[in-house]
Amino acid sequence: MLLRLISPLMNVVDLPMRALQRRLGISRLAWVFLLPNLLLFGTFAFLPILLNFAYAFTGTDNILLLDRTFVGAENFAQLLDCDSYLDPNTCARDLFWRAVHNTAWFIVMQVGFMVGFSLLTALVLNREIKARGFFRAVFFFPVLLSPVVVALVWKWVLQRNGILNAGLEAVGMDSVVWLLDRHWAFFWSVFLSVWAHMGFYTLILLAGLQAIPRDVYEAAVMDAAGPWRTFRRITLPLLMPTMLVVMVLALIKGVQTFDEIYAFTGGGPGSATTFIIQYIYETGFGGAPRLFGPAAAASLLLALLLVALTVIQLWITRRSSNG
Amino acid sequence: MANVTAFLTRTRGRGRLHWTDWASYAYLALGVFLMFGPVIWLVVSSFKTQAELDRFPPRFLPYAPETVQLDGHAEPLPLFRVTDGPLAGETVAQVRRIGLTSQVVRPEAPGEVVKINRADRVPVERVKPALENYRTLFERFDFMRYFWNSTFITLTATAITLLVNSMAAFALAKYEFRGRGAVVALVIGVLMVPQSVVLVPLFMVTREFGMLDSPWGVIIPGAATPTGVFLLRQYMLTIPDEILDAARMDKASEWKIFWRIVLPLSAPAIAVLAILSIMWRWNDFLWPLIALSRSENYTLQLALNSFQGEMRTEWSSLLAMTVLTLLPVALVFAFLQKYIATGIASTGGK
Amino acid sequence: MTTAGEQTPHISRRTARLELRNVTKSFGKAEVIRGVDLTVEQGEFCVFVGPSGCGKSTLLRMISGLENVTAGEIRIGGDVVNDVPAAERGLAMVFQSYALYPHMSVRQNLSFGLENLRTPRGQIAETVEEVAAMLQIDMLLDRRPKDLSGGQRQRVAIGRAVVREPRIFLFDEPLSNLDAELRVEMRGEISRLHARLGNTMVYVTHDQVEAMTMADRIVVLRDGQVEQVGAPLELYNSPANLFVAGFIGSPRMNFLTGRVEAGRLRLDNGQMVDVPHGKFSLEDGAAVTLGVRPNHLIPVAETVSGLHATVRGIEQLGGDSYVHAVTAAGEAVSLHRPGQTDLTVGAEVYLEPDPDQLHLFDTATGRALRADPARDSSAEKS
Amino acid sequence: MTPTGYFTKGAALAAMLAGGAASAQEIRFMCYSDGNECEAAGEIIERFEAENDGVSVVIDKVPYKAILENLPVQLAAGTGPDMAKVTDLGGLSKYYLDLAPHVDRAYWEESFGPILDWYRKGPDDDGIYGLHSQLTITGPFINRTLFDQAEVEVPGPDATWDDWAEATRKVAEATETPFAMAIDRSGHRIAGPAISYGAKLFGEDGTPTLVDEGFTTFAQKFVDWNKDGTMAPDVWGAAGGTTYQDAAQEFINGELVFYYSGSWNVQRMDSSIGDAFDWEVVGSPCGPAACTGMPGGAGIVGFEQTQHPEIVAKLIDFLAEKENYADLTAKSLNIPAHAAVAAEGVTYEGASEQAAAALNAFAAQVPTVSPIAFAYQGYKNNRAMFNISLARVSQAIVGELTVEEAMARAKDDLAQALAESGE
Repeated sequence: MLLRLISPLMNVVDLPMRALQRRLGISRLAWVFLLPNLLLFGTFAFLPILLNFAYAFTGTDNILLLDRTFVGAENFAQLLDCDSYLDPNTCARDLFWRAVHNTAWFIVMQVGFMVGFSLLTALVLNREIKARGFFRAVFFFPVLLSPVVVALVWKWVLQRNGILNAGLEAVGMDSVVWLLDRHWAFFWSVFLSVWAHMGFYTLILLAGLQAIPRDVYEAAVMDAAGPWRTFRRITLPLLMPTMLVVMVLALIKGVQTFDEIYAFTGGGPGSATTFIIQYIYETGFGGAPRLFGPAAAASLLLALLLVALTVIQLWITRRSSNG
Repeated sequence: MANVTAFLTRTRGRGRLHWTDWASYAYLALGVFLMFGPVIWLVVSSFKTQAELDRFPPRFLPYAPETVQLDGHAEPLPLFRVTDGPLAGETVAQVRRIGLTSQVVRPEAPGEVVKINRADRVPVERVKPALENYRTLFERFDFMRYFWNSTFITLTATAITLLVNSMAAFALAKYEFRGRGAVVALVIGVLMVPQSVVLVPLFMVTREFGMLDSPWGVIIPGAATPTGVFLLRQYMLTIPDEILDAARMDKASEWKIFWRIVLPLSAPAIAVLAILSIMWRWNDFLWPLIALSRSENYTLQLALNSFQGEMRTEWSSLLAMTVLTLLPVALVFAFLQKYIATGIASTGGK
Repeated sequence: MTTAGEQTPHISRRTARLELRNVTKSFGKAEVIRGVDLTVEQGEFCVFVGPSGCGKSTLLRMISGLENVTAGEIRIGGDVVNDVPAAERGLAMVFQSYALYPHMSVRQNLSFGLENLRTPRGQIAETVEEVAAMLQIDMLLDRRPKDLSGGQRQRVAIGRAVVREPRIFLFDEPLSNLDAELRVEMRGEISRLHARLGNTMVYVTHDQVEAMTMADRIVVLRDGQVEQVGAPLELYNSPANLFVAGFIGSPRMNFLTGRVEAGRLRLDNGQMVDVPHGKFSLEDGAAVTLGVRPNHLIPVAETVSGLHATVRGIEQLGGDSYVHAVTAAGEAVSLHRPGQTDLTVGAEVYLEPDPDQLHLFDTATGRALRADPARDSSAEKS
Repeated sequence: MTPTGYFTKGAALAAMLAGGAASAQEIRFMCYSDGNECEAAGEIIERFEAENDGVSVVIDKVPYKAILENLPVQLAAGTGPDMAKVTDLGGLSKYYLDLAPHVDRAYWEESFGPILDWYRKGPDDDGIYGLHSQLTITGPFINRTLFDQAEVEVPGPDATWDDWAEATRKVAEATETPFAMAIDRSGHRIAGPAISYGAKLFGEDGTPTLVDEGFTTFAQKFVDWNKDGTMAPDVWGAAGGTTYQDAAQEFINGELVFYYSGSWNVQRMDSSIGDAFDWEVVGSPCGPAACTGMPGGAGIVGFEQTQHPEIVAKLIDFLAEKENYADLTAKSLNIPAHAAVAAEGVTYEGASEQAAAALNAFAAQVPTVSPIAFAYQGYKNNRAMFNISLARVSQAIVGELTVEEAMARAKDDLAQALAESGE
């Protein structure tokens, strides 16, 4: 197989690695294994973020750092300048805070629906059904589509002259311009996101369900527990560690949401579906005026949030794998 | 006959289907409809002419007007069925339309022009896929070259991603060393920051490495993925340490343990990452657009988008283009879906 | 398994002496092995036994090189190996979970180690065939571990160790995953293997029956320290302390506390027991524990000197019977009789300990009380 | 073949190889197209290559997104192409190669006159930087058939936006057409109407102000029309940020009476509408101050970073030659920016009479463009101003902000953008 093809190569690598192992000892060898990843990570993920610091504290529209002038924390100050953080209209950078609010709402809705539907689907797939493999694959299929395609598919379905409106008119209802109404647009954004990603979480939850030993259920049957009670008292608690992982993954994914919604609604109507990443992208890259400084400042605030979420996630994973 | 019914309605364990079984199948049927329906609609639509795409309410299959070539007319003429007036019931060819009247001829008598009311005619149509949507795409660029570029980038990047991420995951899963927790948090945390917010500095860094406008500029920056490290590490944690110890007693070096023992044992997780990585790279658009500017280096996604102008969205081309990029994904999916499911099932739970 | 006399041309007999000098292991502040001194002679079958958490597996892993030594010295064949990597110590190990490589066939499992040693291909094949034949797994060579039964996996795991021709075999609770019948069978096989190969073997178990049946010498460990070292019957007959006495022998030795009164023993339940003179050095008033094995308690007709107890439970096995009773002071005693018994639950019994088989321990230190200190084993608390 | 023949051939080959090795002059031209502009230019460029040995021009055809978003970053980082077709004429001016030393200044000034200003860095700059290959002008398309069916008279050339709104509403009502009017979702598109309503956009001293009474008046009217359904709400309402959205689809489907777009759509209307209905191009409606559209378009420029400035200049100059320019405009169905070509009139290739008429109707509007509109098009930060007005007016339309709030925010945004660009 493929393994056989690369094995001579791996054997060649074995020689220097053996020498290193002898010299460093096993526990320090771990760093050698980490090195390639750390190098790539350092250069193409960490360094850009560090450079973003440099952009965040400097002004002018120059892209070359040396040509930029130091402005201190001005960019952060402007981003955080609000009379009330609950009302974007009172903020100096109202669009940033609209994006923050939208993202927060989006995450709450998206994580809720995502976990709910994934769980429901996993429960159904966990039953004794025919062609389980096929159905499992069906729900996973959209995960493989590119964000642009996902957006296009639904735009095409939802457009004024789209098939959904045709269906509504066929049953005697009025057609709706779905993406014109802020609430509908938001709803469809959540829907689209759940549609595109729930397959991934469904499979994780399904694995969690299948890891619950059969005899626990048999014991519950012997204890005369009804299906609902079995679910509440047996399935849900035993699935909790997996649920937590799914929730945190969905949360992080939610914060990162950009491509598909950008291609879907463009952030509209108005700014109803503009999320943080889109704000940063449009401010710093998407076209004139190109405000590198404020965009970098906003991206650092976001990075802070993501690192915090990751730490929480690791903590939860550790806790659930220990307990 | 009774046997057949019994067979059809049998669940794996006991007797007849319970109502919850019906509910489950109904839910799954809805799922199939929702998950596949829109995509199928998109594919069917990509075979429609622009005029057909604009039609409301839409029809499922692509139709094209029937035309006829008549003497004395250079262009083929569209056929109509007349619904009212003196010619009612006849099939006629329209020569031209002026305002609300339409000038038609009967195919038997191509010289004799008749004027009828525009509202009194319906076009004669038949199912005909508009292959020209695809033909124009292929005429516009060298498909094989971009297909090769995309394939090269996708496969190389996936290979590098697998190697680098699995090495890191191995170190994080199987060694105790000072600073491990910090490395995990930092690596995963920082890599969580999406590429789209660091485009400018990333561009500058890539430029410094001289990798702009080369496939490597697309391959290398995305090779270290948090999802990959995380996924593989979680899976490797489930491999018993005793197996590694046994290999150490068998005089295997750590590197050999990695690639002869741990890598093969992580095959399901590797398969998942491979599939995800192929998808990511194949579908990638934003970064290649920035990193590649010479058209000979373009990926398929870029090439297909290259006729996207400032002012127009042509659904017919856009849909055909989308279907083309979708095709490899669908193929990979069809062949590998089994591995995807088992792979994620065995990695995700932990 | 073939008979011991058969030729095994490709497996050479290598063996070595193993010495531990004040070996210590700490994980952070927790000291799990506290200064172990031990010598395992060439060709000896040495069993480490002790309750779970006593450090026996850690000690084994330190010998193997999979675990570092915090302090002290490990010598194999006279050489200090503290800094020699596991793979180069010339040892082989059989793991509790077998640790077979799940993705390799039995043949690949057996040959992996030899490949790493850069053994020529032909020789690998011959050695593998031979070992497989010896362990009766030759018809399984192309199967994967998941297609094998527990016993077969065990054999493969042993085979993987054998092909390496190690100087010392290390076994880490290898039989704990097998059912009772297989366990008896494998015990015999490992013993025969030892007889045939003659290597030094170190075997870790928590099952004292395995220790008793297989060992040349047993090392009893508790809390990272050696409690006693000796041949199986030596430990059985002359346990050095309460712990060893209680751990070795099944069912467990009965313990009754009391005090020395004028050369006799007054138990806490008020009864007096005679102890043979000269066998123990007794001090008047000393708190002592009387130890007597269940088969050394003999039911007698009502007497004043005997132990008075009420039967609470009876296990009739046909060939043997076990009687569980309670003394007036609430101490549980058990009694092992050959054949079948006619005692019934609730019956009152009088028990006379066999005076030649009494054990006395200092209640405070747990140490055995003996007249002749020379009979004390080497490893006492220092 | 004679020995001499062999010899000459061999020598020529050797010379070619040597020349190729010494001066393999490859020019990269980054091009995007809304139709066939790159292909049309390509044909002319082939002639240039034939005339100039050793020069090869590679056309990198990219999505418009790349020109808009990536090219500026590449130029700033010094990794741009030799030349490109750009739309942010003023914004990229600092990277342009000055063609003046290599071309005939008199010819260029005579042919392109004031349009050359659009490419210049400021009022004091008299360099020649770009060839305006695609002159556009905004203006309305109307569905004549619907007017005829509704028996409503098409408003005359002096009609105001209000007149048009009223007339188109009547048409829509009478013919049950869903929408009366639509304007492309673009900051550039509402600039013309805003100027017609008195927007000055720049202060006395030439500093940009964007928001003033005139601009607010039109914004208010536009928001109201969106709310009462006169304007097709999907266009501005259903998208966000600076997303471009047109309404050509609706117009082609006959669902729209009046579509304010521009000359670039002529080709599409021509090919898509076919004989479904009759359509026309009319003059931009009036406001109290003017009856203007917005000029615009794209041009071909060279960049200072190029290794081959002379060849780049020569190539652009070649494209600007009268016959070539006429050829380009004819093939790509554009309005000529070249005075002599315009004066002669263009015979459009492959266009119907209707399309040619529409193009000429647009061309006729060029002289009536307001000076403010002309200056706005030439201002280097106009992209930022377009985007700001687009985003903020959109928010007012969907009700996130009132018109006053939106205008105030737009002022702030402009101030921030100008501060960053160092003005």
